[in-house]
Amino acid sequence: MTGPKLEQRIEPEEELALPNVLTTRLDLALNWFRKSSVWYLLFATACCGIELMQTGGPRTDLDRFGAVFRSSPRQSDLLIVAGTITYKMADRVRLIYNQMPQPKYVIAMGSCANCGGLFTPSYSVVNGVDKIIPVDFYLPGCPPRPEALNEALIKVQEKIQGEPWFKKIKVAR
Amino acid sequence: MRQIADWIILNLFGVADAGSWPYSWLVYLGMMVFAAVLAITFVAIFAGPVTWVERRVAGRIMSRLGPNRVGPQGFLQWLADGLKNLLKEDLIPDAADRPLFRLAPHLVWMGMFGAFVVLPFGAHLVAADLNVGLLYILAITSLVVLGLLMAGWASNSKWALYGGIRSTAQLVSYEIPTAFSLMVIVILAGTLSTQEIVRAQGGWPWDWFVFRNPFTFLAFFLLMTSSLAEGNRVPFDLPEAESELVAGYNIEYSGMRFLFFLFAEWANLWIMAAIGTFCFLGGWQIPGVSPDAIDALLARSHGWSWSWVGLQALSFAIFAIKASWLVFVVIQIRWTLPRLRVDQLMIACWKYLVPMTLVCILGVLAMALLIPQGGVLDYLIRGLMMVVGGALVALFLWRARVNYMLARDSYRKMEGRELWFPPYRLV
Amino acid sequence: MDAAQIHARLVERFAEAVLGFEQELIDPAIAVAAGRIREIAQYLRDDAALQMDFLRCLTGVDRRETLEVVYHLLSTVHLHTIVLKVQVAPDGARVDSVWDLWRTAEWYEREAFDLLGIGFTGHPDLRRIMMPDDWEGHPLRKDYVFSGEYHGITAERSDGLDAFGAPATDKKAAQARGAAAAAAPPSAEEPSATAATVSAEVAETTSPVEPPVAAEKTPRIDEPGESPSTGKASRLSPPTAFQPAMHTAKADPVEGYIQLNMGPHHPASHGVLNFLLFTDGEILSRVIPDVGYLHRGMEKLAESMPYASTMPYTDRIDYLASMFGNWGWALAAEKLLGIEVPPRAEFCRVIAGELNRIASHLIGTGSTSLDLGAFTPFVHWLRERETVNDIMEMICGARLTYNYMRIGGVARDISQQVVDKTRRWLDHFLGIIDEFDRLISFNEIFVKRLANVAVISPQDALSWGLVGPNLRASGVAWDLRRAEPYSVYPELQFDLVLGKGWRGQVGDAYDRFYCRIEEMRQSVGILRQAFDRMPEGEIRAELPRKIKPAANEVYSRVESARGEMGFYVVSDGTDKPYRARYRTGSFTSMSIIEHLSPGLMVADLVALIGSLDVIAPEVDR
Amino acid sequence: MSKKANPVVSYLSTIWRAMFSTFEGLAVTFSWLFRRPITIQYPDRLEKPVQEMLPEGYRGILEVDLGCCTGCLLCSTTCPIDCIAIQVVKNPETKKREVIRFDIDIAKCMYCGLCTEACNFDALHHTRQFEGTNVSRNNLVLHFVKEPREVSSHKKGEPCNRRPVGSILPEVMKDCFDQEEG
Repeated sequence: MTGPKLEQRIEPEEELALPNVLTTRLDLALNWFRKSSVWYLLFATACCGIELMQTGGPRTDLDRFGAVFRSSPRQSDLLIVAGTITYKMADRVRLIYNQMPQPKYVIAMGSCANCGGLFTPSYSVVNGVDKIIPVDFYLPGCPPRPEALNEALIKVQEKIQGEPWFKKIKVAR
Repeated sequence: MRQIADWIILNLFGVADAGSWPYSWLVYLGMMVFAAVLAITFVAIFAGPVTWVERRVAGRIMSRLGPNRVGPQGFLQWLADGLKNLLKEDLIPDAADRPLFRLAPHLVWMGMFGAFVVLPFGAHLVAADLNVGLLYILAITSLVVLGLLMAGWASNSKWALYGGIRSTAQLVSYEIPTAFSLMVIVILAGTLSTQEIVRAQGGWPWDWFVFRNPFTFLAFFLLMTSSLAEGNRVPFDLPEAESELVAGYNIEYSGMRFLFFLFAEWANLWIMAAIGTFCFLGGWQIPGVSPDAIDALLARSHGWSWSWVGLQALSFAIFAIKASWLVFVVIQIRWTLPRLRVDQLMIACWKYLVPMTLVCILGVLAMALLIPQGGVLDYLIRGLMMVVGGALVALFLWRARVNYMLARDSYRKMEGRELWFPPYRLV
Repeated sequence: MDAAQIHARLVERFAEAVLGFEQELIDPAIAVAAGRIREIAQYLRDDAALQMDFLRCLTGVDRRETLEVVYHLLSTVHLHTIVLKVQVAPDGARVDSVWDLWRTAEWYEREAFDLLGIGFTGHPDLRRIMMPDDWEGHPLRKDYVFSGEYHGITAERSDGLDAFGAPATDKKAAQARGAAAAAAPPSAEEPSATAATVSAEVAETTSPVEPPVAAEKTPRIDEPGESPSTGKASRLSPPTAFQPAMHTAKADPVEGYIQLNMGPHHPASHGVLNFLLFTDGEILSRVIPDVGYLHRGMEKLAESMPYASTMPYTDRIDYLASMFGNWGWALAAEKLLGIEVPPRAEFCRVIAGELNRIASHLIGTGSTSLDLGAFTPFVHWLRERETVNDIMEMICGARLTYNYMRIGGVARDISQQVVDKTRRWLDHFLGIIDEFDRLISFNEIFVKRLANVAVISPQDALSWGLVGPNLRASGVAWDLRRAEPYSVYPELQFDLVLGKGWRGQVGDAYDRFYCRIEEMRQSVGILRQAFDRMPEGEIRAELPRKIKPAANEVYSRVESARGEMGFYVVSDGTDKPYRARYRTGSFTSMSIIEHLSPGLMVADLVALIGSLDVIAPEVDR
Repeated sequence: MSKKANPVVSYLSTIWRAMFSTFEGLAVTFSWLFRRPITIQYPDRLEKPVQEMLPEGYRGILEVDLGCCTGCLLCSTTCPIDCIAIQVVKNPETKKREVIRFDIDIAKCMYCGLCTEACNFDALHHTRQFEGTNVSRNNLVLHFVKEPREVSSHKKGEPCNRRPVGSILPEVMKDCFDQEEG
């Protein structure tokens, strides 16, 4: 299992040397490339999965932003939890998350992934995917429109753009 | 290369006899590394933009746009994908066979990359004009089989193993129709050297091997089909069948190593197109300029001259256009056809392609014996084949137009605007 | 033959085994002795005059004192139905299994065992189907209380609204622990004893006079937000090396076969379905479907809600064809209440339903081609679906989860603008279907992949309870729009699309695929007729102020895109259903996969799943 | 294929069908290169925002005009999942009913529209707004009441001078989304 190892790498960053102008510039450039190639995992559990497909489809076309889907978690950067997560499924979601290489991002798409949504009172539904894996962005909607998901992707890109990349390499390696 | 190294040794270190100088191997090594870096960059530049082209073309085929945000019209998309994958975490599953897991992408890459050595890009633009060029291509690309199987095995995932096994069965089988359809060319050209094959043809279409006779015409399509299978392209992409094996042999690969597989795939696209071009479509041959004239130009000017450079560039451009066209066709096939099943794949190879290529060989032999080269009958057949080829293209464009016209009016009524939106209009 | 006659025949033959006849129910039921059910079932199936060849639904009902198994039987030959009921004591009692009479019963009985704890004697494989193997209790029992924790994941959710302590949400907080659903709620307003389980932090802030400004400073227990990749993932349970629970406990390795886990996350699994494959190289020797990864407990939720509130939930039973969930539920409630729907509303329903059928078949056929490796046809269908979604948005305001129908009518009228837009689109769409055929349906590779693959005989199809296009592809002319007409379908002209063996045998995967294409063409015709005939008038019937049907039972069914979608609703005279049961097409088509798969190849399995158009939430509900 | 076909004929016809159907398929995909893509270039390269392209009745994020709200709690009780929380208290000084809390959890809401149908006073509406991505789930609870305000007293059916649908939401969302994260 790759789980424990990976989690260790999410240790908080320590403040390292003073921010260097060069590294900041490089960060900007690298992050610009990184954010332009966010590959998302084809992970559709329920209703939102259909809207996820439609988002990758012709009308919204996430490919414009360089975001394409991958089937293998090893090759994806973004986990879009599209739909209800049941207790039976919960372990698998965590496994999939752990299989993704760093840096990775998670969007909780739709009410079910946010907090259980309309299935909150149900006996078999996990009340929010953030009980299992860390979530970067919460996306309201049941299901959210493709454009809303597109907006979430842009938010993820903004987040990537703001990340100090070089510092992280120093800590992680 | 050797000459340049010797030249460096002579001028930089003042050693005339490189062979006896003890440090000359260092210079040689440096030169090799330099050449390798140069070549990898070259291949990357070949392979990279194709991914962008493919995604744009695929986008338009699917009524969407494709990447258009990263750089001008999204052209830097391939760079972004590459850099991002370089920066990803280096992840090797615990259960994987680590040395093999690391080695596999390099083998795949080497197999693809090695083939570039003998590709004749221009009149004198070939890294090494081996006299066994075709054989070398067939041999070196076999490394890919090894790499894929290794990747499948080392990942220690059953899906990857399935992908590896499938690719082995597939690549080993399809070597045969590929080799057989290349045999047709070898028979006609009488050589295995890639440059010689190009020189055996001519600049004008009637001198190309593809229009030489019906059997070469058929062999061209057979070669393209079987090299689709060699390159794991749809409809033969079983080793990485998305919907069956998730991602096939590369399911456990991430980041940098996955990038190697990706690039190998795209580089292979070029190799596929290049083989088709130099074997059947006249390669870099410039219409109206005989290769001997270019040679003579080089010999006359004792080195290089501007007219020689111009001709080189022209020959390269001709080669690139032809190859790009093939690449485009392959891309379009990729986004049109579904995937074969594994038994159908084998049936297609052994029951259809292999017999047909054998027929082609026999037919070409018979034609070579019966019809004298350069005779009236020969040119009549060439003309006929060109008419057939042209008719096919015309029919294709007509069918495409029919499809367009069928949708045009109802679209205008529905959306209130014109359906016409040619691919050169960028958004 | 009507129910009374069937009852008479049964009494004549089995005498004391027939315990009663509930004729006053909307669907009359015959109560029979638990020990004799197999015998009676066999008689019903085999008797030439009865020929109950189709088990529509097998339901377990917790009657508090007893457990009840309800069999909805149908004869596709004689077009008559009957309901059988068997009562057993809640503890340890068992019913004879009827799985070998109707093979579909195998999964239904597993479900009843899982969710209600009813044992079935003679069942070949009685184990949990929906819930994880290590789940405690049987959720659909009336006295079931969820422990609130599974594998370290708690059900409590203290951020969001609950953290601010709305009085109205106390009830919900309790429900989240499954306690409120346990017994019949004594009174909804009272905070009740469950408030004791509310955690201290929340309880502190639930004082209703506290202004919202102060409430904002409430310490929130479950802090989301910190980025996982750069920040601290403190709120997560420590990531110990965990072993994900593999819920296919029965799967002992078979010597000489490779065991493969396909799903629940797999591109071809259409949501979260899991298959355990035993393969000999590429050839499958056995496939064990493992479902329940999307079991959301909808039937239990329906028991805790008023009839009208369940409507949006029915959207999510089959999200690709949510209109039919709405429709079936509305029909059930209308039958219970005895309401007539105004004619315009009926036409609105038909229009919305047929549009939805097209939208659903677009995904169904498109994903088949995607599963076979052709991406473009799928995306082209997505494009057409966008237009349907636009129209749906104009009709009901949502793209996917429509919640369009109401008890006694529809939520909104269909405007002329929608009609015009839809007409224009339909003209366009017919051409696109032909283009799709040229692109993929007639493609030789595609045909070769589907033709003669996984042939389902008509007998098998009926025995496994296949419905809809899957059944019709096998050559059985069974369409509820014709066979048991409802709404205004009798007025509309359309052809039943039956499998003809277009490219191979009748009932192969290609027939199932092409049946759907043809049905889209039929739907286009239905839509055009419906637009022509749509009358003016009301769109909603007058309803009683409080929807409180008298104690009764009804089995309403509509022809959804995936076939018969049945709603078996038991009303006990309150404003909430006593038991709601959803019978869906995908559940049964999923169960036949194990039977069909031996001898297929891995790639064929993908084609089979695609051609059956299985959709996960409909299987799991 | 019940009757036994001549193997040679079927061999050749397979080749023919494979070639022909591939040709036809390629012609279809090629023609698409010349057709207009339907992509809408959200978010920036648009003629008008996507919100304005949506039909009037689109069920987006909920919005309440407190000027029209009578504090009847019908919406909150109709909601199947209780994602609306309202508190109405009697002000001891003015003896008027005041709404001190009107929260809508848009992260939990299922956008079913039952509450807007239940609202008799034209106060609660779905807007066409759908963008609500946030880093925190708690920020997705929209607080419509900033300070306690008196409930409206208009009767059912009476016109209410409500602000245009969609005009209240942006500021409320801005306030709630700009809260400190987490």
